Amino acid sequence: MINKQVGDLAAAMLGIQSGAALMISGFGNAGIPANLVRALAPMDLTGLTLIINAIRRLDDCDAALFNEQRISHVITTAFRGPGAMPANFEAQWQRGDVTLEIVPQGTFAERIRAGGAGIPAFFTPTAAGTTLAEGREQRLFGGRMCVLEEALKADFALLRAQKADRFGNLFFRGTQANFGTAMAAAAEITVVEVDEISATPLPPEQIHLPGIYVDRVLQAPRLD
Amino acid sequence: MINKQVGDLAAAMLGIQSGAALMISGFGNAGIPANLVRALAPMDLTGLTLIINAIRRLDDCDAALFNEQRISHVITTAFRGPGAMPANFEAQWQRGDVTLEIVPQGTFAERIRAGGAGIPAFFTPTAAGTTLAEGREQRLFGGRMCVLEEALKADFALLRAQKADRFGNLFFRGTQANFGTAMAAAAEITVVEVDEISATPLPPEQIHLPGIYVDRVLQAPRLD
Amino acid sequence: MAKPLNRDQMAWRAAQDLPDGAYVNLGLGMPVLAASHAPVDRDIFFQSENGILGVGALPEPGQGDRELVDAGSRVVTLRDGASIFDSAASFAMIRGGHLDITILGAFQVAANGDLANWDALMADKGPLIGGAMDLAVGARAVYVIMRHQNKDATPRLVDVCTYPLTAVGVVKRIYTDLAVLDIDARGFVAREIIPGLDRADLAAATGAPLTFAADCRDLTAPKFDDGD
Amino acid sequence: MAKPLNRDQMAWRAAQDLPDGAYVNLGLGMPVLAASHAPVDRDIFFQSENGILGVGALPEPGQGDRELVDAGSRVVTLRDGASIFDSAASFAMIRGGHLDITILGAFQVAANGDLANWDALMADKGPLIGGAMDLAVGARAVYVIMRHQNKDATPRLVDVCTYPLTAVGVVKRIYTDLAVLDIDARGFVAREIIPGLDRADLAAATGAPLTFAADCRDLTAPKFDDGD
Repeated sequence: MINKQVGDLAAAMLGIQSGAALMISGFGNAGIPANLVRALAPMDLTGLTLIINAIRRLDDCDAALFNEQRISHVITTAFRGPGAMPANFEAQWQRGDVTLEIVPQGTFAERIRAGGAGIPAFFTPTAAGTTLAEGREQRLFGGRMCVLEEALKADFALLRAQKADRFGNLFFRGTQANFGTAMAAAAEITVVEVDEISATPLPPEQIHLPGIYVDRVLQAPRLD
Repeated sequence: MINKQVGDLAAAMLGIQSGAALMISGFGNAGIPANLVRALAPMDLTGLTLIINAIRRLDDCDAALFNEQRISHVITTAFRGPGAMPANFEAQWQRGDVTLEIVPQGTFAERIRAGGAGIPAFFTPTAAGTTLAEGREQRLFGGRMCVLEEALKADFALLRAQKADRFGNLFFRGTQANFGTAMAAAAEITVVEVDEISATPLPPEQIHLPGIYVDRVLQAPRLD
Repeated sequence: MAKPLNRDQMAWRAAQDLPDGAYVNLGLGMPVLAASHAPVDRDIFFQSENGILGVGALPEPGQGDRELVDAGSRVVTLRDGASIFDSAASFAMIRGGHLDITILGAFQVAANGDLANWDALMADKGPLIGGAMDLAVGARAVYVIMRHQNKDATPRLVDVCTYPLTAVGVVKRIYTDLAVLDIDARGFVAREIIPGLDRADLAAATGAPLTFAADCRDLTAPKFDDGD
Repeated sequence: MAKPLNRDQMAWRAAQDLPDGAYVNLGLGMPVLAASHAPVDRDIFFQSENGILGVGALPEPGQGDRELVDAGSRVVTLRDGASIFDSAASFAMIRGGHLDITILGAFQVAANGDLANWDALMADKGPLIGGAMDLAVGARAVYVIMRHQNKDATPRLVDVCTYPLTAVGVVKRIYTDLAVLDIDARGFVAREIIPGLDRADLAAATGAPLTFAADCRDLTAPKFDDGD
C-alpha cells in the first residue's frame, strides 16, 4: 500500500548527503519549507548545491546554513539582499567560498520544468544579446535571437503545501506552489511539509501536483 | 468591461479565413468542440491546416470538411482510421490532396505547449534514432541522443470545456482538457464551446485555464 | 502438446510483475488487459496518456462520464487518489521518467532492445503513431506483450528490426504466448517457457540467438476464456 | 519654474495608458504604484510573476492570507475572475507573449529601445535579476517608468546603455518625471513635457538626440503627496 507520510524530520531528510543538489521552493513568504530547511544545518553536510529562486529567503529562514559553510554553489535568480550590509551568504560569495550561477527567473522556472519533463534543453529569447548569453549557443528562430538553456535537475526537492494525502497528492494554498510543482518533478526525491495530511484521498479537482512526483510528506506547522 | 461570451456560432467563428492554421482539441470523445467543427464546412474555406491529435475524430465529427476538400495539410499523431476501408481523409491523402506531418503524441503536445510558452524549439529524446528523425538535427545530452523540435502555433484554437465565466476562465470536466490548455495558449484566437457560462466568476481553485488564453466562449450543448 | 498462452493469459503473466506502489502505463490491445489481472493486494496506479493517473475500473455499461475517457477512448472511472491533467502535463510525466513501467504491444523487438510497434508498412495506410515513442523512451522499464511469431511463423523477436523503429534499445522484457524473455548483454534470455515446448523449438521460433536463464522455469497462467 | 512629477504622478500617468481589458505586469518600485492609479472604470488584470493573474487590492493591515503574495512579497487579495498558477506556468504566460503590457523600472534606456534595469555594476554586490529579462522579451509592449536623469544629472535616456542589458530593443514608451517619450525609428520622441520646461532643457537632459512629436503637449498629473 502506498503511504508517503513520514513521522518526523529525520525520516523526511533521510539520505541527503554532502555534495547533494537541493531544490528549495518558495517565493516571498509563500510555500517556504522552513521546517525542512532548518533541519539541514545540523546534518553536518558540506558541498551542497542549492537551486533556489531568492537566496536571501534562505538566509532569513536559517542563516546557520551559511554560518557553517555547508553551501558551495548556488543557482538562483536573486543573490543580493536589500540593505547596505551584505547578507551572510554575500560575504561568502565575495570571499569565493560560494560560487554562483545567476539565471533569469523565467528561464530558472523553465529549466526546472524541463528537468522534470524529460526535455534536456530548449531555446528561449530571454537573455539573448545580454552578458548572460556570452559564450553560449545562440540561434535565430523566426528572426528572433534565442539562447540554448539546459534542464536543471536535483537530488532532492523541498517544498511546502497546504494539504497532502497518503498518495502524495498535493493541494497548494494561495501562491504556495510557485517553483514547487516543477521542482518536485525535477528531483529524484521530493519531500513536502504540509499543514494537513488528509485521511481521505484528495478529490482530483483539488490536486495541484499528482502524488507520483512526491516521495515523502511530513505534517509540520508553518514557521514564520 | 471584459466579456468574452459570444451569442452565436457566426460570432464564434468570425475571422477564420482560407489558409488558416487551426488547432482542434479533443481526445477520444472528450473535449471535442463538435459545434465549432461543424460550423467550419459551410464557411467556404480552402487550404486549411489542421493541428489535431487524431484526424479520424474529425472525420467522425464532420466528414463534410473532407468531402469539400477544405483541408490541405494535417499535423497529427494518428492519421489512420480503423477498419478496412480508408476513411475519407485517407483517400485524399493517397491522392495527394492532403499533405501530412506525423508527430509522436508527446512531442505534439510539447510543441504546442512550447508555442504558447514562447519557447521556439527544444530537444527531446522521443523519436531519436527513428525514421522520424532522419534529416533532422540530433544532439547528445547526457549520453542520450535527442531531436530538435520546433514550436507549433496556429491562427485559431477550437476547444470544448464544461464551464466558463465572462473573463474566459475555463473549467474542464473529466479528461476534456487534453490538448486544449496548450492549444489555447499557442493560438492567436481561442474559441471555446461550453456547457455552461457561469454568471459569477469561477473560483480560482476551479480554473484550469486562465481567461487570458481565451478570446470567445459560446454556450452550446455537447454534440455526440 | 504445448499450449500457447491466450491473450488474457499473456496479460495476466505480465501483470504479476507489476510491483506494489508502481506507476504504470499500458498500451492499447493486450497490454491494457493487464490492468484487470493485477494482483488485488497491490496498490498500482495506471496512467492514461490523455491525462489520468489512477484509472479505475470500467463503469457499468451506460454508466460513467463520457467526458472521462482513457487512452483507448473508453469511458472509465477513477480510483482513490487519482488525478487528472492535460496532455502536455501527461507527456511531461511520461517523458520525464516518472513512470516505473510501460507495457506496450509490438510488431518486432530486436535482441538489442530496439522496439518496432508503430508502422507495419501497410501499403496505402496513413501512419498512426500516438504516444508509443514517448512511452518507449520515457518509462523506466519498457515491457512488451506480443505473440512470439507472426501468423506465417516468421519471428517477431529478431536480430534487427525490419519495421521502422519506435525507439532504440529500450525493451527490457517480453511476454509472449510461448515464453517470458529478458533482454540483456547476451540478447534474448528465456526466463520462462510454456510446459511441453522444447527449448530447441523456442529457439527456432526466435529470430535471434536465444540464451536460457540458469533458472528458466515453466510459464503457467490460470485459464481465461477470452475467445482467442 | 517647471516642477518634475513625483513618484505617484509618474505612476498615475503611466496608468492612464492601460486600456480596458488589458493584462498587465508591473515591476517592483514605481511601476507597481500604477495599479492603484488605474482608472476605476477599466477592467484590468494585473499579473504577478509568482503566479497570479488578477491581483486585487492590498488587504487591511494584519488581514489577508500570508500564503498569497505578489512579486514584491506583499500579502495581496484576488480580484473577481483571478486565477492562480505556478511559476513555470506564469513565465510561460509572460514569455509566450500573452501580456499586453509590462511596466518596468530602469537604470538606462537607449534610443534603440535597449533596456538596462538589472545590474547597476555595484561593487561587491551579488547580482539580482528576477523576472525582468523574461518580462522584457515577453510582453507585447514594454513601458518604462524612471527618472529622466540620475541624481548627478547624468542622463538615463542614452545613445548606448553602459550598464548590462536586460533586453535588446524592447522599450516602446518611457514615463519620466519630465516627459512622456516614445521610441520609434527616429529614436526618442517626446510626446508630453511638463509645463514650464524648455524643450532645449529637456533635450539637454536627454543623452541621445530628441525629437518632439508634432502634437507634443503638456504633461500634467493630479497632486499626490508621496513624500518624495
